[in-house]
Parts: sequence; C-alpha cells; structure tokens
Amino acid sequence: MQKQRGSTKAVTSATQSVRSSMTSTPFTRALEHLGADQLVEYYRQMMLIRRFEEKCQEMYTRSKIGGFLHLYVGEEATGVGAISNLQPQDHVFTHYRDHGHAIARGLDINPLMAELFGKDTGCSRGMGGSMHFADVTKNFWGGYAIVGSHLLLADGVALQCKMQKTNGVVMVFFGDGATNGGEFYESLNFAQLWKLPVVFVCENNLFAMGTPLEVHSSVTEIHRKANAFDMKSMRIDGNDLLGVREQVGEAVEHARSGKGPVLVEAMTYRFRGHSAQDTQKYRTKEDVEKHRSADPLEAYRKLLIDEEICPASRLDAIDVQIDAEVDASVEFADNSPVPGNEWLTDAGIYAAPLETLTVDPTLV
Amino acid sequence: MQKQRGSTKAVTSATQSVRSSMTSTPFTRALEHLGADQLVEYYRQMMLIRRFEEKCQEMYTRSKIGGFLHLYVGEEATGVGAISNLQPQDHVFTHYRDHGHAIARGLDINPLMAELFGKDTGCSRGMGGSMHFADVTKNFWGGYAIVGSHLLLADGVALQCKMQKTNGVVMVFFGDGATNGGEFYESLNFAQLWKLPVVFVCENNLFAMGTPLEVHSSVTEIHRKANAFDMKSMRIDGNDLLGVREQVGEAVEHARSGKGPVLVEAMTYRFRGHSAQDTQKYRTKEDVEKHRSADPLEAYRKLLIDEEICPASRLDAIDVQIDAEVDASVEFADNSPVPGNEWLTDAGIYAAPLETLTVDPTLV
Amino acid sequence: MAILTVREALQQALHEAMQDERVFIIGEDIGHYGSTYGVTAGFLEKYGPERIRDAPIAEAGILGLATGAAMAGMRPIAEIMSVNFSLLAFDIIINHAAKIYSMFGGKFSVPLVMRTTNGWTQLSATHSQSFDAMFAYIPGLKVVAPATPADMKGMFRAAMADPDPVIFIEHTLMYGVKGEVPDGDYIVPIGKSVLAREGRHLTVVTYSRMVHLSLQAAELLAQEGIEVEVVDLRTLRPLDMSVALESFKKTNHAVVVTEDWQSYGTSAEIATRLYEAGFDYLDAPIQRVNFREVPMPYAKNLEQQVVVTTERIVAAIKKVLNRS
Amino acid sequence: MAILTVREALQQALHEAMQDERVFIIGEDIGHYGSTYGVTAGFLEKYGPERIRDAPIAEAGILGLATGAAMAGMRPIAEIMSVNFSLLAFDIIINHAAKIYSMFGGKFSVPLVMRTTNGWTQLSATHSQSFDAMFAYIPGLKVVAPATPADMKGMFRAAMADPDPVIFIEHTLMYGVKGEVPDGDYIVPIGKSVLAREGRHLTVVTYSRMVHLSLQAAELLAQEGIEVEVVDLRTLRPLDMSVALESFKKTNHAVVVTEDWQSYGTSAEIATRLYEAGFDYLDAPIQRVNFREVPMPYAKNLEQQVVVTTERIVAAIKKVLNRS
Ligand SMILES: Cc1ncc(C[n+]2csc(CCOP(=O)(O)OP(=O)(O)O)c2C)c(N)n1
Ligand SMILES: Cc1ncc(C[n+]2csc(CCOP(=O)(O)OP(=O)(O)O)c2C)c(N)n1
Ligand SMILES: [Mg+2]
Ligand SMILES: [Mg+2]
Repeated sequence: MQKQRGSTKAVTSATQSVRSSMTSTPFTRALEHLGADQLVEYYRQMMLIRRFEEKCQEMYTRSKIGGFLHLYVGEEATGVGAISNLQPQDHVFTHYRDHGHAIARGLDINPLMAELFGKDTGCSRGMGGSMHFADVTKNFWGGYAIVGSHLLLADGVALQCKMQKTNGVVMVFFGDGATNGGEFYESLNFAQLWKLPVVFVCENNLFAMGTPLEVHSSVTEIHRKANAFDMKSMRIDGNDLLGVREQVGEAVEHARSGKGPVLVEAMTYRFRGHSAQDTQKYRTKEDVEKHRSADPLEAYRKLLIDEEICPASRLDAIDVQIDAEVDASVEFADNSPVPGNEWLTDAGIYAAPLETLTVDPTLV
Repeated sequence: MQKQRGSTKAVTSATQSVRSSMTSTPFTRALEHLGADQLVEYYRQMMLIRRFEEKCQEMYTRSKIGGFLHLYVGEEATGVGAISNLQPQDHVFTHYRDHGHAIARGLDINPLMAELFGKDTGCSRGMGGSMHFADVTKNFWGGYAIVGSHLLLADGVALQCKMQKTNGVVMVFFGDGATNGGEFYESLNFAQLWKLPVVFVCENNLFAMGTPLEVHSSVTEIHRKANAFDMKSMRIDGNDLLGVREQVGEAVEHARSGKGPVLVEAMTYRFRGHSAQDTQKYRTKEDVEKHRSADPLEAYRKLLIDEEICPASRLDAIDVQIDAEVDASVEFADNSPVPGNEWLTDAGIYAAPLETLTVDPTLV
Repeated sequence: MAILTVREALQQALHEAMQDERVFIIGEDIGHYGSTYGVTAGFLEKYGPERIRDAPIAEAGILGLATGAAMAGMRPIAEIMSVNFSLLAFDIIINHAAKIYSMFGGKFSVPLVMRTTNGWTQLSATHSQSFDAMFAYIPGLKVVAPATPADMKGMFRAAMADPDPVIFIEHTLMYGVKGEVPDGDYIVPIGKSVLAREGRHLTVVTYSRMVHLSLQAAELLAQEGIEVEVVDLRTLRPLDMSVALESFKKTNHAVVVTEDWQSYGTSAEIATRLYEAGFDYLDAPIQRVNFREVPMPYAKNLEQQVVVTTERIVAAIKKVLNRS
Repeated sequence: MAILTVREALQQALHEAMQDERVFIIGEDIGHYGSTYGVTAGFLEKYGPERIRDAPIAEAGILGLATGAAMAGMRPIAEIMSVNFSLLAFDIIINHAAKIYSMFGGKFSVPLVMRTTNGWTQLSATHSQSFDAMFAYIPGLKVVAPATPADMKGMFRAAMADPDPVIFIEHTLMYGVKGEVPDGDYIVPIGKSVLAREGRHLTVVTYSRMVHLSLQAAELLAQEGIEVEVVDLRTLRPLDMSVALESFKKTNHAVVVTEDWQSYGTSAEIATRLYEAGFDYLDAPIQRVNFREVPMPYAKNLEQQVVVTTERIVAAIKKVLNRS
C-alpha cells in the first residue's frame, strides 16, 4: 500500500516540530507511531479515491458506466482513517457507496474501473458494477445494495473469526439511513450477545438519500442506539482523518481483544448527490458549499504542508501520478474484454452446477 | 364488565382502614378512585382467565381443541392490570398467548371457547383458533402468531388514532423474546419519531419458548431498549395487579396526552409450558414452584380478604359462578355448528370477492 | 381524452385518491427527495407531511403501519421504491395483510394499496428482480400490473376502492410510455383481462411492460403476414384467463411472455391454465419467453441477453407456428 | 440397513455433519428447549453452546449470520423452525445467499444449509403455508424436499457437501415416517428424481410428504387394476424432469400432486414442463392436486378439506384416465 514515500528530511523536521510543541494530538501521535511516509500515504489514498470518483462521474456521463453510481466524494477521511487500522486478517463489508472503502483497503483501481465498465477483468468480473466491488484476497467482502442487511453478514464473518480464533476483526460501513431497519438492531444484538469482533462504522452524512436525519430517525445521535445493547459506542468527527484513525483504532483494539463490538458514528457529508440521478432538492446549495469549504482532503493536505510533513510540490507530484493511474485504469477498462456467456448458464449461478439443467436450452 | 358487586359494607370498612393507615399505596389509591366493586371485578377477571384456561387445557387433552395452545396462567395480573386503564375508544393488540388479554378486554368467553372448538360461533368464526382471538367491536384487533410483527400493526392503528384525532391509545402486548427481532425496533422508532399513542407492554416471563432471557438478549432489562429511541420506559412488577394498573395508567396518560409512546416491561412468569407440547427441560420444577408460591391471583385474593374489601365467602361465590360460566362456554361451543364451506371459496378470502374465480371448480 | 404518460396518469390517480381524507402515502423518499421516479413529486408541498409521510428505511415498518392503519379505517398507499426491497416486508404482506380478513373470520379487512416497481438497467442482481409470481401465489392478495396509462389510472382507482390488500406493480421502464387516458372518473376493474390486439394465427398472453414489446413483435410479424393476437392479463390474482382462452380457441397456438424468471414464474401458471382449459385446441406446445434464469448481471452485454426483447418474442412465435 | 424414522435419519446425518469442525447449528430453541420437533435433542449437551447456537427470535439475523459465516469458510446449518417464519429472512436468502456467488463474479460462495419445515395441524393461516415455489423460483438456490428417511440422510449429506446455499425442506407430519436407511457414508445427489413406484397407466409426479399419499393412492387403485407410476422429484431446483418424462412417455397420463396452493405453486412449473416436453405423448389434460387456495382455516372440518388426501389423489387419477 505504501507506494509513495515522503523524504527523510520531511520526517525529521516534522518530528522535531512535534517534539518541540509538547502537546500530544492525534497528529503528533500518528507521526510518532507511523512516520511521515505513512501520513503521506493517507493523503495519496484520499486523493486517489477523489480522482477516481471524479473520473467515474465523467465516464458515467459518457455512458461508459451504467446503473447506479453513488460517489463517496467528501467522505474520504472516514474510510481511509478507519480502514488504516486493519490488518490483513481483518475483514471489510460495506454498502453500495463502496469505491472509497475498496481503495482504502488497497484494491487496485484497474479492476475497479473495469468493474464499472462491465468488463471481465473487473474485480467482480463485470457482474456487480459500482455497488458490488469485492476482493476476497483482501477480505474485502463487497459492497451490498440492500440497505442494512450486510451488517448481519458482517456478524457472520466475525463469528467465523471468533470460532476459528483467527484474531481477525470485521469492520462494516453503512449510513445513517441504515440504522432504522430491523437488520441493524438484530446485528447489534447478535454481536453484543455473542461478543463478536465487529466494528460498526456508521457514516452519518445527515441524509438517507433525500430524507434528512431528523425526519428518519427518532434519535439523531446514532451512536446512542448502541445503548439498547450495552454496546460500546462513540461519535467522532469523520472529516478529521487522523482523529478517525485513532478513535476507530481504539474500537478495533476493543473488538480484537475480545471485549465485544463497537458502534462508531462518524459525522461526515457527501458533496455530491445521493446517486448520479439526484437533483438534490432536499438541501440548499449554501449548505453544500459550507461543507465543501471544510473539505477533509484539503484540510489534510494543508496539515501535511503546514506541519512540514511534505512540501506542496511533493503532494502535487502525487496528484499528477494519481491522475496518470486513473487515466491508465480507464484505458485498462476500455481495452478489457466483456464477460462471456457462461454467466448465462448454471455455471454462472452455482459454484457447483449440477447435471440437471435449470433452463431448457431448446427454448427461445 | 362489572358483573359482580362488592357489598357496601366491605367498601366502607376498607375505605376506613385506608384512611386510618395514612400511607398512600397503589391499593389505597385504587380503592379511593375506583371503589371496592371494581377491585373485586379485577379479581373476577383474573379468576375467569385462570379457570377458562384450566378448562382449555382439559379440552385440549380431550382433543376438543387442536393446534397450539399457549396458556397465560400466572401472568393474569399484567393483562388485567394494564387493560383496566383503557377506554372503549382504545385498542388492543396481542400475540398468540391471547386468552388473558381478550378476557380482560371484556370479550365474552362463549365465543372464545367456540373459537377454540373451531366453531362458527367463535369470535373469529373458527378460522383463527387459540392464537387468533379478535373482536373488532371492542377494538381488540387480535392475537398474532408471528412473533413481533404485530407491533407494527399496532403503530398503524395508533397512526389512525392520531390522524383522525380519536383520542384513542393503542396497547400492544408481546414477550421478552419478541424484543430481538427487527420489527420491535422498527416499531419503536416509528412510534417515537411520529409520536404515536402506543403503550408497548412487554411481558417479560424470562423465557422465549425454552430459551432463557440472558441467552437471547444482550440487555436483559428490556425497558432499557427504549433508550435507543429516547422513549419513555419503565420496568414494573407484573404480578402486582394494582401496581401494574397504576404504572401502566401513567403510560397510557402519557401516550394519550400526545407525549409519545411508552415501553413498559412487566416482570412476570408463566406457570405452564410455553405451549401444550412443552416438556420444560429448560427450567427446574423448583423454579416453577417458587414462582407458583407467589401466584399473583392468590396474592390478590389475600389482599382483598386481608384489607376487608370482600370476605372469602364472597370470592368463593364468584369462583363458583365462574366455574358455571366456563362450563356453559364449553356447552355453548359444543353445541355450535362448524363453519361452512364458503370459507373454501374466494368469499372466505376477500372482503370483495371478484367475478374471476381463483380456483378452477372443475379441478378435483 | 388526454395523451398522458404512465407517470402522469398515476399522478392524476394519486391526486384523485388524496381527495379522500382517509388516504395518506407512506414510503421512502416520496417527499423531501422529490420521489425516486417522480410520481409523487410536489405532493409533500401540496398535502403536507401528515399525509405524505417520508418513512425511515424500514420496509416491514412501512407495510406494517399501513396495514394497521388500513384495518382501523384509513386508506393508506404504501410505496416500496423497488420491489426488490419488498422482501423485507414479505412477512407483513403475506403473514399479515393477506391473512387478516380470513384469519379473523371476515370481521375486518385491510384496504391497503402497495405501489412498487419492477425494472432493470444495469442495476445488477439485487435490483432487477420480479416477484410477481410470489405475490400472485398468495390467496388474500389482489395483484395487478397494468400496462397502459389508461389502465394505470383506472386500475389504481379500482385498487383504492377495494377493501382488500392490492399489490400494484409498476415498471421503472414504463413511466414515460404515453397513451390516451379518459378524463375524470375512470375505473378499470381488477380481475379483467383484455385484448390488446386482434389477430388470428397465434395468441400472445402477457402483461405489464411485455404488452408493449409483444405489440411491437406483432407489428413486425404482420409485415410477414402473421397476425398475432395479444392478450393483456392486467391482473395476476385473480387470474382471468377467459380472454386468452377465447383467443386460443381461435388461434390454437400460444406464446406466454413475462418479464420474470421462467421456472416457477408467472408464465408457468399462465401456460398451465392454457394447457388445462385449452387442451382440445392445442396444436403445438406453448413457448414461454422470459428473463434468462440467472441473477441479473451488471455487464450490459450480458444484461441485454437476459432480458426479453422483441426479437426473442418474434423468434418464439415463429418457432410455435413452424412446429404445427 | 437399519429401519429409522425420518427424525432419526436426520439426527444421524446431523451428527455426521458435526464431525466437521467447521459445522455449527444456529436456530431458535434448538438447544435449551430441546428442539421443537426433536431433531437436535441432546445436541447442546453433546457439542456445547459454541456449536449449538440457540438464537434470538430474529430470522433475518439467523440466516444473515449463517450466510456470512459460510462465506468465510464455516459450514453453518441454519434452522428456521417453521417455513412460515422464513419470510422474515427472505431478503437474506434471496437478495444475499442466492446472489453472492454470481454477483461478485464467482470468487466466493455460500455453503449454507437452511433446514426448515412445512406442515399443518390446525395451526391456522400463518402457520400452515408452503413457500416451496418461492424458493425454487430463485436461481442461486438449490431446493430439496426429500420424502424418505434414506433420502433425508443421503440428501442432507449432499447438501452439506455442496458449496451453494441449499434450502432443505422437511415436514412436521413426516418425522415419524419409517424406512430403511443405509448405514455409514451414504449420499444421494441433489437434482436427481427417482421412481418411487412402477406402473403403466398414469404417472403421478410429486415430492416430499405427497409421495407417501400418492403411494397409498396407487395401492388403492392397484386393487382396481389401475397401475400408477409414482415419481419422486426430491429436488425442486434444479428440477430434474427426466424420470417423470420417461414415465409420461409410457403412460401418456399424468397427475401432479403438491402440498401447496395451486395457482403459481410448484405444480404449475411441473405441469408446464410435462406439457412442454411431453407434448407428443399427451392423451389428456394433466390434473393438479393441491391445497385448496385459501389461507388455512383453524377449524378441523375446513382444514381437512383444504389439505390433500389420498381420496383426492385417487379422484384426480380417475378423472384423467376417464377422460382419454
Ligand atoms: C432495503 C432498501 N431500501 C431502500 C433502498 C434504496 N436506497 C438506496 S440507498 C438509500 C439511502 C441510504 O442512506 P444512508 O444509509 O444514510 O447511506 P448514504 O447513502 O447516505 O451513504 C436508499 C433509501 C435500498 N437500497 N435498500
Ligand atoms: C417470527 C417467529 N419466529 C418464531 C416463532 C416460534 N415461536 C412462537 S412463540 C416463541 C417464543 C416467544 O417468546 P416471548 O416473546 O418471550 O413470548 P412468551 O411466549 O414468553 O409469552 C417462538 C420462538 C414465531 N411464532 N414467529
Ligand atoms: Mg446517509
Ligand atoms: Mg417470554
């Protein structure tokens, strides 16, 4: 995952500035524990998500991508910060707004773009599209398009971790809107009752599609819903990458150490519409602008520069590099073959297709 | 409902003893507000439920009753106490363990026994059986056999009360086991979000079928589940009839006054198996005996006698009268006709059957 | 008569329905968002949040509250954005809404209309299904799936007037379809199929969006001298086969076109009824044209092969006619 | 070979399955209560609460956790006490368990077995349904409903070995049925139908409990010289019609007997397949014998008329034979 390296100089100077300042903050602690390279890597991940998705939007407009497209733009700090705490043996589940989580978990963007293009080289072989990125080799179990139900699957994987003592933790992402459906509560009860190692990360972006938080939920502090289960919970600023990293890190350790699940409510905001179709009648341009002006990606960039972790020029170079990668992913996707017709047979439905045919091949 | 009247003498003497004692208790307050007659009436209701169900068990053994039979024996104080707060414009929903609630709501036992016998004179015309008593003329919307789902229907009726400003309140009964399914949480969220006049009464009898409370629920104080919705809630002694009456009364007033729903957790115990099939491996005879020795019906009888509300002889006479009523209900049921074959046509399925037939009548 | 789209016809029907004070609409994103497919756009502004109830994402809740309210005398319209989400409410629909009338001895009923959509367009496996056969399987439900703007309006009216729970199935790819719609009070009864096109060589039995594709196929075949009769069932439960059988007795050949999976789908019952009652008139086996039987792939090249096309309908018709 | 009841055969199969450390059972009242129908009685004591997981009343949760665990390499057996409660888990079963393999490009699968029961006995409308056709409609599921103790054991073994989600349908009225069961390792493949009785005049196509009633009907008719062949489908998805068709080609007459509602039920697909592939051998319309199409009444006099009886099967057979 660490493709970009910060210069040694930057690390030294930043470390010194930390040492001299004396106050311990998520930033100083992260720098101390991870080093500057890793801090720059987080920038790279956030920017990669941003640029990848901007390209998605463009490709959607050009009809290279079909179906629903739900962008994560504006929420990158939550996904990158939260997932940065995971080990290879850990697991990720997410919903249809899954591009950011996939990239943060280290999925290569070529198969992601190919997936969006409906190509055989896609991470889900073109069968899933935007809402269904997955990569089992990275324990990234996929994006799910039915709101809320995947929380129960996440519990199930956590049960496997526990029964087979893998020391793994499951992190599952979902929105504020997902916390009103029955599956959410069932999953919290099971997780707490059986002390499953799950970190539930609710990305509270204040809207479920176009329905405002206070219109859809009797309690708007989502983290408090954990109280019904005596579950540990926290509300955090989802736009502060290093804060997210540290606080979700505590949640991960809590879960890993066998103390049970945690519900994290990360306050964030999506800059784009719910999906590419959205006309956004339910919020004002001013509201959106206000949030955009506190763009977590810009803020993090500024932090890296101000704290002398990395000069602007170096970050610019990363941006350029990312643009090239994103362009390359489009080319990769464009040049890839479409999936074959075996998907239209039982072999595309079943891991073990049987002799008995489902569909009479003589029918038109 | 007030078929039995206490003697004036008893009222007077009991009132005096209250006045002299000075301490205000649910008992003294109930006596003051309702008078002795009504206190005796509650006894009659509890005993009627008890004897009716004992007869059900007998009739089940004699195969006069089929299907599942879930007895309420031991829990009578909760149903009678809670429902005593309702007005005619109020509504009741309950689950399959519904005999007690039906009788407390004032349903005549003849159609109830007939229902159990599968007769046309049954409250549900023999279509529902033990799990599906209903009487729309009393806004008793029925017993439901799918655990938890009827809470959402209760919300729906409460929505009607609110939208049509009927001043009605909906009381819905369910067990501890029902508080883990998604519908429970969805119903609480809707009720609180829309400030619906619902009183949710959880009869916590410590077991869901044979699964102990602590095995099925991460939080065993069920009333605390309301916290996830900022809903008012309370845990009460479900075996103390007058305490139930008073505390649920507060909940009803809360709901009626537009302040929103309330979750009441009534601690109680069922003396019999979950259903007539149950071998009760999951609890010891000693446990059951312990609870039986604190029989709420016996306790209430003792209270009435000790506090001189009513002499034992008068209560004995009530019991004799009830036995006669119950026997009469068996006779009524026995002599009633079975439902007709119109139930096997579309006319038995639809309020408005259409011309187009569903079933081809030429088929065997 | 005005020319309206399906969307406009439905809007008219919904506005009409809202005249009755007992009517309210409950569903996700019907208000603030402005309606996913535009049908209830402007309704929140016009009728207010008491009657246009933006609901949490809780399909069981939506149907459960609507069912309860219906029992107590309201006339709720519950909207389930996509039929794929209705699975979360199947217990409410099947164990409750469909059962209450008969289970409690016919003393009260559930006058509920559930609006929902079938549809697809590269939405992948969980957003492209049809559960028509599942709803139609349930005694206690009435299930309608009109094809034209006029029927949308007229049958919605019938659904609202009906004291039983009605599943009203729309189609995301049909909202823009235009047609003549009678003005004012217009009602089309539930449970009556209709002839959508006259012909004499073969009977196509179909409903919903497939009516339009079947009519296109018929036009193409007419150029070759093959005259196809198209029957629009309109209602799946109760299933009125009378028009189809009348036609079949004349043509002796049939193709059943439905936009769902073949095995255990709607076409199985429709075909069986044709075989059973039309046995003496059968000249060739009936062909069924349906979704290919796989979870819907995202990739367009595959999706295009899964869905029913005019070409596949034409091919099926020719196959049946060649055989006899 | 031992003579075992269906319950005992299943117990054997479950104990065998538990030899694999990846296997666990999750469901309501399977442990402390001692098992609703006795199948897992004693399992909690033997295998402990880590592997015999008494679950809260949360059917979606039970199936959801089982699905997740299966994806990650466990081999869960999820028990849904009664199929009527499975509606609460339909989203998990249909939108998730059945879709995951293909939706994510075949990179992982869901080796899950869901055990559940059909059945009735004055349990009224919400406790007496069959959703066989609904499960069988879904590509991605495998759906089996064995009839004999031997098949229960052998097909359960096959289900456990299968990498795909298998819906394993039992019947509350069949647990006491006895039959010979081969000892030791015994496997009956999914997707293979079988001849349950030889005959020559008519073919009864059926499965699950109806196999036994059909065999009884065949015995009665044999006394009148009518020799009925009985085909046990055993699997509903994928549906193997080869044995039934072979038989049909010989007898030219068929009756389909299924214990679910007729319209849009399993008998529709089975009959249609017979008509389609057996068209040239048809001498008379196929009769279907099913539940009468109403929510199940509680009253015994009515319930008895709704359910399928040997008499109704006999009558249907005679009707078909008289006609040709
Ligand atoms: C069960 C279900 N109901 C409805 C939908 C349609 N839908 C898709 S996303 C969405 C809003 C979800 O909002 P939230 O959970 O807050 O996540 P966000 O999109 O804001 O990240 C809705 C209603 C769905 N996919 N699944
Ligand atoms: C959805 C559903 N799942 C399972 C069942 C089977 N069942 C009937 S009652 C019951 C236990 C309910 O326990 P609880 O809610 O505590 O009520 P109690 O019987 O103790 O009054 C179960 C599991 C059911 N009827 N519905
Ligand atoms: Mg949101
Ligand atoms: Mg209980």
